[in-house]
Amino acid sequence: MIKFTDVQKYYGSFHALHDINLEIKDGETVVLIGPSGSGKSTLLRTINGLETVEAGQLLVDGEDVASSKTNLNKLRTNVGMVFQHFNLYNNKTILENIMLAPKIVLKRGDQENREVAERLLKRVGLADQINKYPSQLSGGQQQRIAIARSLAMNPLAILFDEPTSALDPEMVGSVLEVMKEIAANSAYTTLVVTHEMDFAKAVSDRVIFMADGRILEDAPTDKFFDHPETERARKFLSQVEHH
Amino acid sequence: MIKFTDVQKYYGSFHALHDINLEIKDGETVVLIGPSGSGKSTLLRTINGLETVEAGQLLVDGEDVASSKTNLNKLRTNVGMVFQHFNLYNNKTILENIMLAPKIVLKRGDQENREVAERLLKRVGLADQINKYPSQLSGGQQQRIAIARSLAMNPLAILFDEPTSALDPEMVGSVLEVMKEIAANSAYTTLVVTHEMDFAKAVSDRVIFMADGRILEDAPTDKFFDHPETERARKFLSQVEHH
Amino acid sequence: MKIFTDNWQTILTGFGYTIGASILGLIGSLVLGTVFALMEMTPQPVVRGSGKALVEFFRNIPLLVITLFFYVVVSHVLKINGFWAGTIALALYTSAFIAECIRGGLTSVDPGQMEGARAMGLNYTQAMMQVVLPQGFKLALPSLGNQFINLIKNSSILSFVAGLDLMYQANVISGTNLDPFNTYIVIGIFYLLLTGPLSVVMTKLENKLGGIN
Amino acid sequence: QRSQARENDSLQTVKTTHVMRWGVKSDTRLFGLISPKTGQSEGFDVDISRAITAQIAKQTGTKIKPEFTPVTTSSKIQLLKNHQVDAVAASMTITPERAKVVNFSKPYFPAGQSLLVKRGSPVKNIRDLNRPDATIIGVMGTTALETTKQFAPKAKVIAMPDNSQAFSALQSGQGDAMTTDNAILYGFSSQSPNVEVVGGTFTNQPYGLAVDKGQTQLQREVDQALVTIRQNGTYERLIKKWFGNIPGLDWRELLK
Amino acid sequence: MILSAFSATNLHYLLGGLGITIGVSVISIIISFIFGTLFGVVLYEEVPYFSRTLQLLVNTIRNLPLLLLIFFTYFALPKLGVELNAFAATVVAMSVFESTMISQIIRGGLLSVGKGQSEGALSTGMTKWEALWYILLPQGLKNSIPPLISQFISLVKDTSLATAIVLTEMTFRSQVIYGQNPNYMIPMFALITALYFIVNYSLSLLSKWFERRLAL
Ligand SMILES: Nc1ncnc2c1ncn2[C@@H]1O[C@H](COP(=O)(O)OP(=O)(O)OP(=O)(O)O)[C@@H](O)[C@H]1O
Ligand SMILES: Nc1ncnc2c1ncn2[C@@H]1O[C@H](COP(=O)(O)OP(=O)(O)OP(=O)(O)O)[C@@H](O)[C@H]1O
Ligand SMILES: [Mg+2]
Ligand SMILES: [Mg+2]
Repeated sequence: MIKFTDVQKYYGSFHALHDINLEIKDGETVVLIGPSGSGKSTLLRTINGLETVEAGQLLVDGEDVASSKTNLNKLRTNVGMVFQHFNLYNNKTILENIMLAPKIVLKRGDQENREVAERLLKRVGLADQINKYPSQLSGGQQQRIAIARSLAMNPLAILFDEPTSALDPEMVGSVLEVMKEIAANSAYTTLVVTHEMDFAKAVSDRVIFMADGRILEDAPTDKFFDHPETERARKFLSQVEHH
Repeated sequence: MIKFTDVQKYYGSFHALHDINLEIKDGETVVLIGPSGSGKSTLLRTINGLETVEAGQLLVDGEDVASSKTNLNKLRTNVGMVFQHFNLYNNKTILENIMLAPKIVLKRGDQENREVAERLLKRVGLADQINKYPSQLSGGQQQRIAIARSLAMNPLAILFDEPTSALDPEMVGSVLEVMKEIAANSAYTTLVVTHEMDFAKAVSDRVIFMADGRILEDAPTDKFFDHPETERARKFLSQVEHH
Repeated sequence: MKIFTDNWQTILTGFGYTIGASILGLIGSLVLGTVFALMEMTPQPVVRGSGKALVEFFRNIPLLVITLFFYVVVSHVLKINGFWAGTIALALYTSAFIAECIRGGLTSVDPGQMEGARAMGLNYTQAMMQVVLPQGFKLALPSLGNQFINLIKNSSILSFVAGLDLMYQANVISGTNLDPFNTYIVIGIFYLLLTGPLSVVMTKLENKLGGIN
Repeated sequence: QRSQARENDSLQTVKTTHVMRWGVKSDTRLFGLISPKTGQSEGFDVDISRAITAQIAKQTGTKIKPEFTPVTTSSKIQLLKNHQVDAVAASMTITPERAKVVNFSKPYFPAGQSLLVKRGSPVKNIRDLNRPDATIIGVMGTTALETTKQFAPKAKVIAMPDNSQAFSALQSGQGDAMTTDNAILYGFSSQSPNVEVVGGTFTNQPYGLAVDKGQTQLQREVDQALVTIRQNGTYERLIKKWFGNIPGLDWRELLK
Repeated sequence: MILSAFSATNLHYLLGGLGITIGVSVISIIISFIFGTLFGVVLYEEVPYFSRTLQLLVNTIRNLPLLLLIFFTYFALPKLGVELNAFAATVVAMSVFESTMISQIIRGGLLSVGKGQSEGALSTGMTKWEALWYILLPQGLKNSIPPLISQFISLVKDTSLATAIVLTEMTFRSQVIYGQNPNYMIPMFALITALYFIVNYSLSLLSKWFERRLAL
């Protein structure tokens, strides 16, 4: 599904991703962890072309993301993304948020579009908030809408970038619930950047540990948490667990 | 030094202070605690006339604060105030911040003024920051400068309104150090609004507990923390200690 | 007042032309200003450069010079009368200021909005039109309002080119009745009739939006 | 400070301040046109004002210097009423309407209304313009606007703030003809070969010098000065100086 | 042929007009800055009765076209015994109008300083006016610099309106020159456009420079 081969990414002269080699298979649930500034968000964002890569090859669903021939907009319909700050459209209602992209990108008919939206809203437990605006909802509710918005495109993969870290503690649970359900569903390839270690342990098949723009470990979840190989990962885990 | 008799304070139709009766003696160190919105800041600000009172009598150093005959500016030279957000003059250097009011209000001569300022800066541990501007200092440093600025007026009393609550955790210690020294000095009457319970226990003679604009308890520090009388205070203490 | 009862037809004609020029000027400058702002915001360097250049150009030369240019030079080529010369100049001049307002509004829209839309597969234009621009307009509303007030006041430029507006009629009237004092006061009142209520609304709006922040 | 020195009597003011302030045009070729070289208005009006001032100085036995303020057609009376000038020499037609608010001298220039058209235009006289699709360009505040409406009631008349803008409007095709006093139109035709004056004058509207209403003392002095300069040849010299070289105009006509 | 538009005589005359344009601008900027600041302070301090009256006046004047004020000053004020030549009338009208605009800017600048700064000063015993003078005004003025400069740019441009009362500033003089010869029109428009642009764009660069410095 997603395949990095010797990928390099620079911000100006700053080398943000070093020699990334990584393969994620269809239906897998992978968690990406690492200290702040290690390049987790950057890696995630290259996958749907929000950041360009400078060297190496990055294939998503068989398409080369870096190639100018690739239609990025089309690729993005297959790869959903959920942001730390939700990024719901403030000028649209909840329903419009969900229906906009399917309508203008997939040209999905109004009736079907609405049915899909309502089904998804029910699934994230917010069927009654249809006509509100994002600012009228709590952070946790907004994040669940953002997830529903991604799902509405029927993506093959969903990328989550610290989806709970901007939430008040009491809001985190409801979002993790929804995410667990998605992770368990093998129809979706799921890649999650998170600091919620319990969640990571519970849902992921594999853990990728990054530091300073490099992948330091790539191991099955149990193995990673029980026997981290690098000193760096051990240190990181001990810090995170203290919070 | 400070005496409230049946003081009432309204913001428009909102009754912010109810029947305040309170006496604070020369040299005493009193801590004021209570939930958010209970009127602690308001009470403090009435003492140096930043807020007017609508009824009752408020005497500070024998002068009636509410009376139009009282020279508020003169009264304020006797009552220093340290704010949550420091409120240093952004357009002046550290030295100028400290020397301005003594110069134009007390008409203190330049040489003496400078000596006093330098002595105080040494006392708060910032003698080397004399020519910087507030924005070039950390929050903790700014707050210590704000305290020095108050002390430079040789006040009889100093009011602190949550002086550490806008600081990063690692900055809090240095400010509390300076405050402890002031509280211990019986030349100053000290009134502190704070959520730092350890600090309160360590330095104060008395605790005033407020809720909903009323004083619910007024007791010696040990007694208050060991045997709070009201249910409200007990609940408040248990909440605060959990953080 | 006597000035009004004697000249009400003239004054109301002028009032009509002033309103006409203001509304046409507003529409024109909103459209152009938005185009300029979008040009200034695109990543494409040539388009962005031209957008900036156009805005700086119209911002830094007097409205009167633009007006006279249209009136005495452009009118050689295109047949336009004073009213249209003035109104076109007004729209061009104001569009530079409107572009600044809208650009300000657009830059204060959270960049996450653009990203969110792009990540869903919308292209740049779709994301701009559906998500960013509507929010940018809303944020720009108070400053747009102030520009509209300026535009109404600036419509008095039409008097230089016989645009038949209020100011022009004021000069016609005071040239006849030789009472400039009362004439200009009456005409002033008519301008206030337009700008006054708008400025009250704008102050309210500014306070309201300021209060949220 | 001068406003304090001035009394209600303009003549007295002129004598005590030794200055006579004239309102003259800044945009009217042959009468009052600012020259970029000197930055001052030059023309027949300006020269007449100088001659009259000199003559009044002689008549009253005081030293008087002329001073010039540029005025527009629409502001000249206003400035006179406001005492911002003492007299106006601004190609100003004598009309009963204006005579109600100012005192005119005897006529000093035999003007009449005429038409200026693009060379080769089918318009030959004012009657050709009496149709609804014709547009005549005039100048704001001039009498020509009113008379045009009498002679060509069907035509549309638009008014420009000053002569040069009216001329620009004609040049840019905003109207079929420009109308105002013949002398002014000759000014334009002498300058631009692509236009011509047609149809002769269709009105008789001589120019007068104006002082504020009730300033009969000053007006009398002006009138007397006018008579004197006509007699001593100054007037003829000035007419010849300004109107001697205009194609199609015999300057001697103006002396009749 | 067209180059003769830029003859020494014409250029000399036009640049003289630029001198008047700048002269009117500088004088009006100085006067309106002084009064604007004064009014801005009064509006900010909410002096009883006085501020409300001033606010009403300010709102009335700034909602009128400047051109109307210029005409009024030149043609109508003499009726009240105030007699001004075109230059003085322009300066007076512009100063009155711009003072009201600037007062709003200064008031905004003072408001942007924040309540904490004045409370800090008051709590050390300074009077309201001392706090204003030493603490609020220096910061408020600094915050006002960018909008003030835009206002000054407007002012420079608006001097062209004085053409209407025959002030022989730059725009007027360009008309005199192309009045001599219609072929001079385009060259004159190009020239004065360039001159206005240079003056105003320099001002806006100054403003950007200030903004960058203040951002530090
Ligand atoms: N647009 C950008 N321009 C320049 N540098 C950038 C940009 N975005 C990120 N960086 C830098 O790249 C590095 C990796 O950033 P990234 O956001 O991917 O880290 P992260 O692992 O997601 O951190 P966090 O846990 O704080 O979100 C950081 O040093 C960051 O400063
Ligand atoms: N200027 C004001 N106008 C109107 N109401 C006010 C004003 N200042 C404070 N209040 C109200 O008065 C009450 C007491 O406020 P105060 O700031 O004194 O509380 P506090 O105990 O200091 O709270 P905190 O711990 O949050 O600082 C609150 O309900 C507050 O909303
Ligand atoms: Mg990140
Ligand atoms: Mg408080």
